[in-house]
Amino acid sequence: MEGMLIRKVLLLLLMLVLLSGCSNHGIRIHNDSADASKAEEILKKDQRLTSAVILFHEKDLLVGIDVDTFSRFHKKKIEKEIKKKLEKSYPDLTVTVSADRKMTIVLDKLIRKNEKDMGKKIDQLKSLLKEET
Amino acid sequence: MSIFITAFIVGGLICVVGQLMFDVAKLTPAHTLCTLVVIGSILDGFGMYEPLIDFAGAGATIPITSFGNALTHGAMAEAEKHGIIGVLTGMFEVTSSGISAAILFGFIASLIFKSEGKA
Amino acid sequence: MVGRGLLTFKTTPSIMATGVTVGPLEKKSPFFDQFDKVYDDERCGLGTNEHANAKMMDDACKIALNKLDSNPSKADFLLIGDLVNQMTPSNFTASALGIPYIGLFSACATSISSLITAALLTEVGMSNCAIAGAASQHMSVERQFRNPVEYGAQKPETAQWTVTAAGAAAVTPYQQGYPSIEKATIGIVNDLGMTDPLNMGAAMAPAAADTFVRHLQGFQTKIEDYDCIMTGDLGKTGFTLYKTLIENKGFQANDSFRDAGVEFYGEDPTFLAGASGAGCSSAVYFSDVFGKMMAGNYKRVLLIATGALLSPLSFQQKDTIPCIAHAVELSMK
Amino acid sequence: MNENKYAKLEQQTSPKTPYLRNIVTAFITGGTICLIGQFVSLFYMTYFDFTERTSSNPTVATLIFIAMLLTGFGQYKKIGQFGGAGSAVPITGFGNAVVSAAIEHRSEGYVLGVGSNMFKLAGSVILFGVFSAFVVALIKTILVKFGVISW
Repeated sequence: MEGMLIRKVLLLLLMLVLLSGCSNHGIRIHNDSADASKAEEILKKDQRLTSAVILFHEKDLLVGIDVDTFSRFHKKKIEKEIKKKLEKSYPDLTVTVSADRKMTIVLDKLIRKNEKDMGKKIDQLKSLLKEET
Repeated sequence: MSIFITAFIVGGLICVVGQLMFDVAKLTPAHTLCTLVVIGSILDGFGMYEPLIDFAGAGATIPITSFGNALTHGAMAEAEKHGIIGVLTGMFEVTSSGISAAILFGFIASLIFKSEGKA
Repeated sequence: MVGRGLLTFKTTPSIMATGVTVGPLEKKSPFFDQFDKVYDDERCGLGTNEHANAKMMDDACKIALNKLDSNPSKADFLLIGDLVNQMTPSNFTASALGIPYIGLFSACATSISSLITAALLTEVGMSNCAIAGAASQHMSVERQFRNPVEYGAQKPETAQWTVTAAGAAAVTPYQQGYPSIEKATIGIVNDLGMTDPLNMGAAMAPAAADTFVRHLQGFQTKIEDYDCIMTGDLGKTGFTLYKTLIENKGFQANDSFRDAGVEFYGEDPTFLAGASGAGCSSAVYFSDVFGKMMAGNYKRVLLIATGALLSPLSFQQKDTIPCIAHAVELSMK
Repeated sequence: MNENKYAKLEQQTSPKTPYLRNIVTAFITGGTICLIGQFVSLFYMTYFDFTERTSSNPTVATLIFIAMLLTGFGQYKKIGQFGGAGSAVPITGFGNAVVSAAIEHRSEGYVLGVGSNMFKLAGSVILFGVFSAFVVALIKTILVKFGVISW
């Protein structure tokens, strides 16, 4: 009976691993104020990222990143590194980088809907990210 | 979506540690849970619990170890701002949603449910 | 007197009637059709578990008396006990019945200790009808000795399930055609350092073996003299240990060995090592064993009930579990 | 027969703890509860204003709510018997401890029964959680003060 149970667990784990293979890669960009090519390059160079969303809006540059499984341990460090690089390339813009899922969810939504009150939504998102548990 | 797998595995492994405390160390459930809470608290002292949450999501926030982590984290955040007094004020400031939810739902349950001795 | 704690009853008092009441879960028991009354509700339709415990005992006593065409006002003594705080359920039963009462506590061995006390009162001619019995109610015992009923703690395979049952027997002076109490052995408290309240069988087995050996050696009887040697609620683990212990003393266990705890719920693995509780032994002794004696299947039986004398306080203070076992020998003449 | 001899005999006779089976069931049960937690947390992130960081609070509350229902309907003890630590270690086990004690002691009234017994089982977890948090934060603050480590 024990053997059966263990085999079932292994099968379950295998399925989970296989399922995990199907995640969307690539970089989505929304641009209405500045040149995005530099940002894209910085993000593409980083091997630890699996996907990213870039959004330029007026004086804001928002970047949502998705890091690969084991890099998640250093999520905070990666955020900081990318933020520094982006700030160097875009000195006039306020840069916000986050690996939080909420960031990508909201940015994707904003890009899709292309809403008018984007500025307000962005401010709200920024304050959300500052909250601690 | 690898976060689901890491949540499953890390959460499962923390429970396996608990099971080993039950079976091998012969601890009672209460002793086991207290030990795990203290472990969570110490891990946060070394700054190791937050990365684990980043890695495993709910796999690290759902086990009881995260309770120790949350309390320690709150206390340390205050201490960082206000020094030694902050440890105390931080202790009183942090509340765990787990405790409040348990109190509230526990009371509601006592209003609506009766215990049944069914096997 | 044959030896210390060994009693011989010259007048051989009889058990003329019994009453057994059980809770809803006990419908799973193979003895089910021999129980007198089954409640559909674990709390017998009352507000608290403890009231249910008292109600079951009350009904069991009344059923036993009814079978004698008698009623509580004609009974001389009430000798009962249970496991809840200071035996309050039994005290409430006694208050409702209005029979002169002595509360007895030998944990799960109360079924036999009460029977011995009743037989003694009858032997000296002071009683014409004494009610002996014991009860336990699953939820009231669980919450007191272990955890709240709904708490999801994993129980090991050695754990036992406290039954919801009450058994009562009416003891009268000797009557032809009824099982009579011939001999008894008062137990000595045994403590071999067991501390696990989830393995009570192991704690109680030495007490059972000790009383068994004392009874057989003291009265110079053999295993073959008995049609049935039944222990109370050792459960699967305890029963095996008990048989090993008596084998070490030179006794060979055979088919006549039974254990009420092992048999109470049949083979259902949900109940782990089997049943326990003061109601377990009294329910089986006063239904199955009594019935088999009346039907002539058993001529002579030895009943050994074991009790783990612990309290929630004592095991939290890391004390060991002292245990006792009382034995009574019944025969049909 | 002395105590040591009997302890040995008891260990030989009592059924062995099925270590491997218990570990596997604890892993599955605990993992599944955390997996459900991850789904709940994603739900809060997607449809409400919660980030990964802050979504753990409503997730914990939701899971305790589910634990309350399972406890009330008499199902949690079955999960507990199967999963062992797998159902005790997650926050749902904490919820189960509180809820089961609250339901159990209702017969003694809401103040003396439910109120005073609610944390009969879970209280020690709070005590040691708070105390260890205090000690750890204190040690770290002192070490930082003396410049041994930094925040």
